[in-house]
Amino acid sequence: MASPVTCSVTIRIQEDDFDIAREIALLTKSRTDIGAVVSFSGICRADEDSANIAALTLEHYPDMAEEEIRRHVDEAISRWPLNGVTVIHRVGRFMPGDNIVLVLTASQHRQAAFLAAEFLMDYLKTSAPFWKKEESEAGTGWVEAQARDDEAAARWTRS
Amino acid sequence: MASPVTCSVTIRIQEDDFDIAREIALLTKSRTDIGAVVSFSGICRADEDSANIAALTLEHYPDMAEEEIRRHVDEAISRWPLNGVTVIHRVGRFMPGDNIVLVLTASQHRQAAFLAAEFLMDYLKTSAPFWKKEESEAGTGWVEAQARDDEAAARWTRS
Amino acid sequence: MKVKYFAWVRERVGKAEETIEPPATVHTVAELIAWLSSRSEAYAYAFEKPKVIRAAIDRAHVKSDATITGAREIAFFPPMTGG
Amino acid sequence: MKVKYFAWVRERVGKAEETIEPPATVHTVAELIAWLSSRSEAYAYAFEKPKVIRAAIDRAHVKSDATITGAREIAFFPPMTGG
Repeated sequence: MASPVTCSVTIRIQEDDFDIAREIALLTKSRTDIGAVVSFSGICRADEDSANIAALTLEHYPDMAEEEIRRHVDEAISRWPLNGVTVIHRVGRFMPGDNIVLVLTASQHRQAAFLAAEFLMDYLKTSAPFWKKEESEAGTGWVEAQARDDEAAARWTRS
Repeated sequence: MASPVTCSVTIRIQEDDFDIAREIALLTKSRTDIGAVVSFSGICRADEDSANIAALTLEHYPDMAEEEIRRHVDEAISRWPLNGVTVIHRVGRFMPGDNIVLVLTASQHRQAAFLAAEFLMDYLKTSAPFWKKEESEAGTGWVEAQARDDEAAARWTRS
Repeated sequence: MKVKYFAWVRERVGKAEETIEPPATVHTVAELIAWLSSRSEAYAYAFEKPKVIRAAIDRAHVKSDATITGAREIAFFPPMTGG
Repeated sequence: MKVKYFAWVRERVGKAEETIEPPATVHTVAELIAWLSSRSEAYAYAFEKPKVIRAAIDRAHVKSDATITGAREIAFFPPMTGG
């Protein structure tokens, strides 16, 4: 009988930048059952809908944000055989090129790692209580939710 | 009019290990048009089909391997709006826990980065001329191609 | 009960949180939004498009017909744009 | 023309590459496999299941009915298992 997969989970909301190599090392260190690690990093872009972004401010609902991410990480673990999941979401004020979010998934096989990372990103976009405010040439304003993000999240709904 | 996406491409076949953070930094350095970076790292596992793997040797067809990877990178660039692609495939003898392959994709949006990384991994598995030989308790033997990898690659076929 | 506001809901209401005591006739999230909107122009502006407003009770997403009975903390905010 | 062998095809043939001059009657990859198989037990063993064998001409994958006319380098190998 195969031994059950143990999945290590790290969830952090922080102002500081993250170090992808360090986070991958923490996830895979002294384990030899991981065959695939997928990382997604979301970065502040200078151009959003053709406006020139000078800075981006991320606001969040502290206690709920962590609980909401944890619920989705638990859901991902129940759907795919994962060895490890790390989600780090930064808050504060960012310049173009700055890291905003990191999702790491580790599994025996690549499909599970890819699917879980996409699932977590789709839900972070639409369901985790974070809000972006942009400062651009056109002024300062809150980013509007995108229909395409709701559509991306909807594909994971189980009937 | 939006300026055309310029995509930087790095393809390397090497014995040495790779440094994911360094490769991501090379891909994103002094650019502010990248919103999403996906990395996939494939790692040598200790357990494959319940045999205990002691080591894995990767053999390849040197000139063709690089050309074949480049063809698939070009195909990915033609399908998705990518800002950068890095593929590093190691060859030689590996122990469980060692890195084997790295695919990095960068794009404005996450869907393109995820899809391109999955596409490239599926094709590396089934089409790039690399062969794995396993040393395990059960002896030494060449890894057999998996039907599930062919199925994964087939989903990208355009009719 | 404690109420929290985020993003442009917070900016329009003019505060991040407050403690309120709605009348006993207010049972649901939608009714609470209507009651808050009646308090001042700032609230009316924040909740002018109630269908856009998302709500959470005790840190879990709820729909507008959810009951607020027993809630300790209710939060109002626009659709999320993290990640 | 130069022929290269990889993985267990190489091990069974007993060499990584060689230069061959097949007769003019050998036109396709499948015919080349048949001709090689007739040379010795080692080749026959390497190509005993010709449907499993993959081939490349001048570093591009080809099917077994591909013509070998003009080929400089032909490679034979099992299904790939990289990545």
